[in-house]
Amino acid sequence: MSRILELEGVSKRFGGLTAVNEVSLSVEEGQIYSLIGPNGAGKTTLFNLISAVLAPTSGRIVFDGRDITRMPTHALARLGIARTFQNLAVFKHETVVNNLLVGLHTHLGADPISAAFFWGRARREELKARERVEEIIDFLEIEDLRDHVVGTLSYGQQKRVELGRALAIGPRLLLLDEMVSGMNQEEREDIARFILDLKEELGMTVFMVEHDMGIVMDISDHVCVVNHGRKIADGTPAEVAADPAVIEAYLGTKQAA
Amino acid sequence: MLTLTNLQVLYDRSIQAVRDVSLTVPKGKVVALLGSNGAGKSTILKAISGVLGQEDGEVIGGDIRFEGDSLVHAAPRAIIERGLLQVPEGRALFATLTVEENLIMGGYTRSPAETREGLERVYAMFPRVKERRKQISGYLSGGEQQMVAIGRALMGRPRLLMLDEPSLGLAPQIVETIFETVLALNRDTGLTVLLVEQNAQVALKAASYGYIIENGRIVLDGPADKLAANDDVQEFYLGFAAGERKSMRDVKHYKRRKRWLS
Amino acid sequence: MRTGHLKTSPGQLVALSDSPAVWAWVGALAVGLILLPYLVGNYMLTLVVSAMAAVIGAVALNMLTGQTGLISLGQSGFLAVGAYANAILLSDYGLPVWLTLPAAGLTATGISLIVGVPSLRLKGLYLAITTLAFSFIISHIILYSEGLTHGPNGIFVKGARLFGYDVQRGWPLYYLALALTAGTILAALNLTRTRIGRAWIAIRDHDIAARAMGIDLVRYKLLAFAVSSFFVGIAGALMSLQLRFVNVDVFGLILSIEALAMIILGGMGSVAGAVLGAIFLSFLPEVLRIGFSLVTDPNSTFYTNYVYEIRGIAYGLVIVVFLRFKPDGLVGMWRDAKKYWSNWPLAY
Amino acid sequence: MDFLVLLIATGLVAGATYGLIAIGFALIYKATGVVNFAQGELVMLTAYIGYSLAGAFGLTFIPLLLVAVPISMAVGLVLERIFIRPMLGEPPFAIVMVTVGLAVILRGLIIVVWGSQPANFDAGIPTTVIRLGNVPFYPAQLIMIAALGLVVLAMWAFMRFSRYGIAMRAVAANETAALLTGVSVSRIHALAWVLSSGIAAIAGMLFAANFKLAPDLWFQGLKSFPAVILGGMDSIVGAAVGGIAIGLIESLSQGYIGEGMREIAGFIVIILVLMVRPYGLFGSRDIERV
Amino acid sequence: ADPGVTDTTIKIGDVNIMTGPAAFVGRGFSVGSKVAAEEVNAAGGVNGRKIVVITEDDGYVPARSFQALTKLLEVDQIFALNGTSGTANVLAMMPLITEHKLPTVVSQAPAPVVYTPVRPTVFTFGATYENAFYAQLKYIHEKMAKPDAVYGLVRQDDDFGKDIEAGFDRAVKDFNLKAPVRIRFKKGTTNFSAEVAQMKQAGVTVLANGGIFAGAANILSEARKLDMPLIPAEVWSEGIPASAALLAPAGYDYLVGDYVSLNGPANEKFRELAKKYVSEDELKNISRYTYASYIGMKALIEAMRQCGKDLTRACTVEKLRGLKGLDTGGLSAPVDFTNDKQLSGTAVGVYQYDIKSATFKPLTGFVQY
Ligand SMILES: Nc1ncnc2c1ncn2[C@@H]1O[C@H](COP(=O)(O)OP(=O)(O)OP(=O)(O)O)[C@@H](O)[C@H]1O
Ligand SMILES: Nc1ncnc2c1ncn2[C@@H]1O[C@H](COP(=O)(O)OP(=O)(O)OP(=O)(O)O)[C@@H](O)[C@H]1O
Ligand SMILES: CC(C)C[C@H](N)C(=O)O
Ligand SMILES: [Mg+2]
Ligand SMILES: [Mg+2]
Repeated sequence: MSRILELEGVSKRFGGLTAVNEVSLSVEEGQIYSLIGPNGAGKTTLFNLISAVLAPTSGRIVFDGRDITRMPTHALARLGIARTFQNLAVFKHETVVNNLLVGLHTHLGADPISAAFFWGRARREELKARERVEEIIDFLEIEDLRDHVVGTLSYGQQKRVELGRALAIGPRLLLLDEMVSGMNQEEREDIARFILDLKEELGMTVFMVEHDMGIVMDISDHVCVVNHGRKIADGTPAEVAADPAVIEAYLGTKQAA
Repeated sequence: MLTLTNLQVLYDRSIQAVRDVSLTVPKGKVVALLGSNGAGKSTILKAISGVLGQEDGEVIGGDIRFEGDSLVHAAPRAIIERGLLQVPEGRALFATLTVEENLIMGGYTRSPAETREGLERVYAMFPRVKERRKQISGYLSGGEQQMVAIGRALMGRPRLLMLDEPSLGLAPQIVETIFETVLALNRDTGLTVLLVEQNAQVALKAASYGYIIENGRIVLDGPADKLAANDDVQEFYLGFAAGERKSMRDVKHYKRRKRWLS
Repeated sequence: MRTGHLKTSPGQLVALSDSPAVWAWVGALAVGLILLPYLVGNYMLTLVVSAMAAVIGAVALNMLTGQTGLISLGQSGFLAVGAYANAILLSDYGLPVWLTLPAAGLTATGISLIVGVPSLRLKGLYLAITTLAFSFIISHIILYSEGLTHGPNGIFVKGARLFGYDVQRGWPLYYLALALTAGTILAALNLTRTRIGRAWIAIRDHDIAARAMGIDLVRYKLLAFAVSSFFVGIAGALMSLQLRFVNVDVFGLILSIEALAMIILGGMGSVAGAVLGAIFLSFLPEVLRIGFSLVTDPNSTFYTNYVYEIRGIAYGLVIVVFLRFKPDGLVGMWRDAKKYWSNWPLAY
Repeated sequence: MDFLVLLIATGLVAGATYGLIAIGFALIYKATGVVNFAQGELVMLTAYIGYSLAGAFGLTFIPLLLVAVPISMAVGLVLERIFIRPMLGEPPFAIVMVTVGLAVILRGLIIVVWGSQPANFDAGIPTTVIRLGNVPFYPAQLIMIAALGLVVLAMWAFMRFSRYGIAMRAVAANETAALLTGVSVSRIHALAWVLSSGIAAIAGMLFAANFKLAPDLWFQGLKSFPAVILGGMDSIVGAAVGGIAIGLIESLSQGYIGEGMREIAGFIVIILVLMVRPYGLFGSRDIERV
Repeated sequence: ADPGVTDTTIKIGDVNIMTGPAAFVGRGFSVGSKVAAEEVNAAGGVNGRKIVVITEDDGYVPARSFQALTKLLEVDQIFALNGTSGTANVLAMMPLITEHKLPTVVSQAPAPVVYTPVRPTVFTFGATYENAFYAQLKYIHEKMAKPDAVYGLVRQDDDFGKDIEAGFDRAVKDFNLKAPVRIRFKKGTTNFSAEVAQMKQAGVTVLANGGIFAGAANILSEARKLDMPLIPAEVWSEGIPASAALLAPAGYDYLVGDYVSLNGPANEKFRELAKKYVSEDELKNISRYTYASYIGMKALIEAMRQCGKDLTRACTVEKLRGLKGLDTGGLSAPVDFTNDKQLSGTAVGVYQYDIKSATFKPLTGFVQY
């Protein structure tokens, strides 16, 4: 196994607040890697740094041996980094199908002129894209929502669409920010199974932020814990769950994992 | 205290999100409303608060009665003044306002003294929020925002509090705090609660009665402990198979959704 | 319940419409449009050509504002650029019209790349006002570059011939306009169903998510400006062909506002909406004129003193009342009708 | 007398006009998140109303204000009721378009009622020239500057000390959430329109006193756009500062560059400023957080 | 017969500014056409045919002028056109006029761009702004100004302003005037304080004021504030009563040059005539623009009359071309299109506004400059 993602001393400051403080970590290819920590610990910010939505104040981010610290966000999709967002970032006024098609953006390449005529390449690749989207729709069991405008879907339905859109990118590294929040147990189990499949069948690396300890402890290969922007623990689920610092900062004593 | 009878809600004059829902929230009780994504839970809460119009939705049938009066045509302000408050799904903070301003807005219908007092209470409940009170709320982390949203509703001194997935995005400890607080309020001040939750475990523990909704219809209801003992509920909402919790790693097949209907 | 047509091949998934009824109507419309010069008088034809220029402009603005979410109040500036480019190349340089038309589009495109730069940083109204500022600056430059644009004197546009026909009047102009309009609408529809159109919409709905999907904001925003202004430039050129005279006064701010009104009344973001909105607003004054002439006596004092102004007021009122009942625009009306029929006879 | 001082003095006067009109824009924007394209028309309408009142009762300035401002506020309320309130909860651009329609209606209406001929309207202010040091002013010009100062102060205090200040911003930030905290959104909208109309009346009458009353007065609304944008759409103080800045820039660029630069300079400056500060000098930026 | 002519009627088109802030100009103009038409109709019409005037509004927008004229030509089938809105508007209509060989009299915007090059069917009545300003400056230079007077110009940055500047330049050159400042402003400017400050700075004592209506008034108002001793020469738009009321508070006895009479027995007579045909409301609209269009219509009527029963556009144009010595009852110099520019009425009278009596006093008769 090789390291697919490495963070070296990454920090992010917002004015007086250091949301991410000298975090170093490394994710192995094909791992399910979980990041946990109290609210406001800096998890989402870390995701934002990795996906270049924000620029780190200091530190280095390496993806697959390549320094991506200063790369523009849109270049990362091409490298195979996809993510979902904690607070829903769907394209509200578009249908489910079109949302998923946007995910395929990097796989398409028609120029404006052939697109305007919808000839040749443009037509061919659109056809292919549509078929791919149908596969994803099947996969996520959202056939009946296919032509719904995403903004009118319920919270949980929108989360699925987001996941589908990230998958459409065909990523090597999938960043999931609180994917299962807002889902019931049955749906969580679906997602868990689904993540395992991604890993087992496609060899995808999944890096997830979660507050649902059930899923974290059950399926992660590795868990990293942050608090106040600092990494406080790192290890297998069992190790982390037993770490007194983690229990103190996050899990609480009552948490029966 | 709150009774819904045969409620029907239509969005955009074409999508029927709530088909036929009747439920009762007795005074001083905690009632849970469970159901999968898109079942219509949030829609019901919006209908009660009278804000469906914002999304082109309307109540096309049935009735909502609060202490005997119909709320179907009441203005949101009137509903809120009667003490029916809601923590909406997805936080819905005033993103451009600071945390404290958000909380102050929560006390809009209250006197300045009550607002001051409310602030103290909320800050006591969520130290994290107090730390961040001068911050523009839109920049808070998801969980921090959720705390503010709950705090904001409490500022309005609810008599009936409707929580739409309060645990969403919160760390386990905070979830505990919130439920403890709500239950304490329920105990001490007789606060009535209508709770929409995905975290069925916590919800059914807190509630005395529960409803399960699928596809806009109530498919199962009963006292919380009875519900928790129901096999289907155990399997699909609590994650127990045949009485004991199984690891998600062992879930082999994910296309096995059980529907009570259709 | 009818939820759509059974799709048996992937080709149907990407088709513009899968309904035979739609195609039948489009066919009928096409026939009607082709026969139009035989059916109506010259005045009607003039109005239709003006409306077509408006349609092109609105469809183009819709790409920028409706789809990409970049609000522009600079439409009149780009129209002026297109019209002037066409006029200068045609009248002063004697180039053939099949060259000057695309050249007009490209000139507008070129300028749009400068105007588009602020869009990389600005949002919403701030951008709208910046584009407004550019349109003022453009008209200032036109007025002061006498050597090129003849300054305040304006330019008479003449000598546009295609296949031996004078395409500045009558049916040749009409067919030219028809071809340009149909081409623009098709191009807009096609762009919408490819990654370019989707990228624009993604930027509008959520630019951070769009970036995360691999969409280069700089490129696609500028592309939106470029493509949109290309067509706006063509619309300006068409206006100049029809009017046969250009001058800065022709391209007042009102055109920018009307263009926005068209896409909003039609239904933001929808190509069909832009088309319907443009047609609606282009013919509204004429409808009001006829309406008022039926109910008032043209020799009365009321008429000479008030009727014109009241017609203007009525124009405003129609817009307001329309939005009051159809805030989603004409396209919303269309959608409702469709919904109604597809659900019929069930209520929902 | 110093040319520069003169330019600055006249720039201040022009700027105060822009500032006052811009505050009207900013108020409505702040509370409703919608630019009111009929703001210029509102200024014009209220100026004409003042004109008729002054003509009918022969009022001097202060009594005129006391009568015209409340009446204008009432007019603002009526307009809001008829045109804006029915649009509650609709998409913002539809509402913006309604204000465009309203603008068209008001423009026509004013000509139907008052005719299209320009008129003199001194708003009951004497026209004797006053000298401050070496610089001559008309009283109406000095009042214009003073009015800007007072209005900014009053609005600032209102926003700061009344709960409506926060409520306005809350409504603009999230209408549904505002409803859920018990705010009557329509009342807040109405309040914004009422205040804005009152300010429009002051701006309109003073403008007319300085620059005549004509049915093209609405154009001043458009001309004040750069001021609002420069200041930041949602900032009252910003609108005032933006107005003054634009007034000075225009005056100085015309004085020293000429060539019709007056009308262009303001626009060039806002393009430059926005490139550095995309939300104007005092505007709050959009929250972008994922 | 040509379009627009029946056994009993002749349709004459009028495209005018009937809406928006400049509507009062168009309204004044429309009254003139109407009075002339009613006058001849009352006397039995033009060879037995009654004149019908059809007015279309263009709101002062050139693209709409084009559409309005198309409508008049295609739907109403007008025979001739009297009433052509502003300069840009005539130009926008010009291709249609030429194409339809439409007899047209332009009396509202008699700019050089209208008659250069000469369009065969277009006849222009009126002096240029160039002449109007030249006339005033000449008068000021010769009769009013001190020898050390300093001349300044403020003008719009379009064709209208250019025209004024031409007159200014010609006067400066001919009389060797001291003229240190020329300032351009944009259409729609209301605040002229910086411009006037520049004038003051340059010590201007004679101002060629290219502002119109409120603009002209605001310029003088600023001048008054700065205590400038000025002799203002104004655009003829300042010769209408409404403008005079605007300019009066500044206290300058300003001049205007115009090709129609502003005050005198001819104007009284016209008013009496108008009373017979138009309403009280419309009487209020009477201004110099009314006289201009009245004269334009008179010329058209005379030409059509000369054609006799067999009325065609070609004949009307022919007769207009030969029109000579048509008396306007003192409202202007006699009409005479027998020149290769097909241009008449270029003689300018200079008037001075007397604030006390609120009247325009003629300083010169109609003189060719
Ligand atoms: N753009 C920003 N500007 C200012 N502060 C920010 C910004 N983004 C995040 N923060 C602050 O940084 C801290 C970390 O936020 P972050 O969203 O990373 O937390 P998190 O670990 O994802 O929390 P949660 O579990 O609640 O989602 C928070 O206190 C937040 O208020
Ligand atoms: N604004 C809207 N317009 C149209 N349809 C809507 C709208 N909001 C919700 N719906 C539809 O109504 C149904 C119920 O939605 P609702 O939000 O009430 O679900 P929910 O039970 O709260 O789900 P979740 O657990 O995912 O939040 C869904 O199918 C959704 O697509
Ligand atoms: C009607 C007038 C205002 C005409 C003006 N002189 C113009 O040339 O446009
Ligand atoms: Mg987070
Ligand atoms: Mg929900």
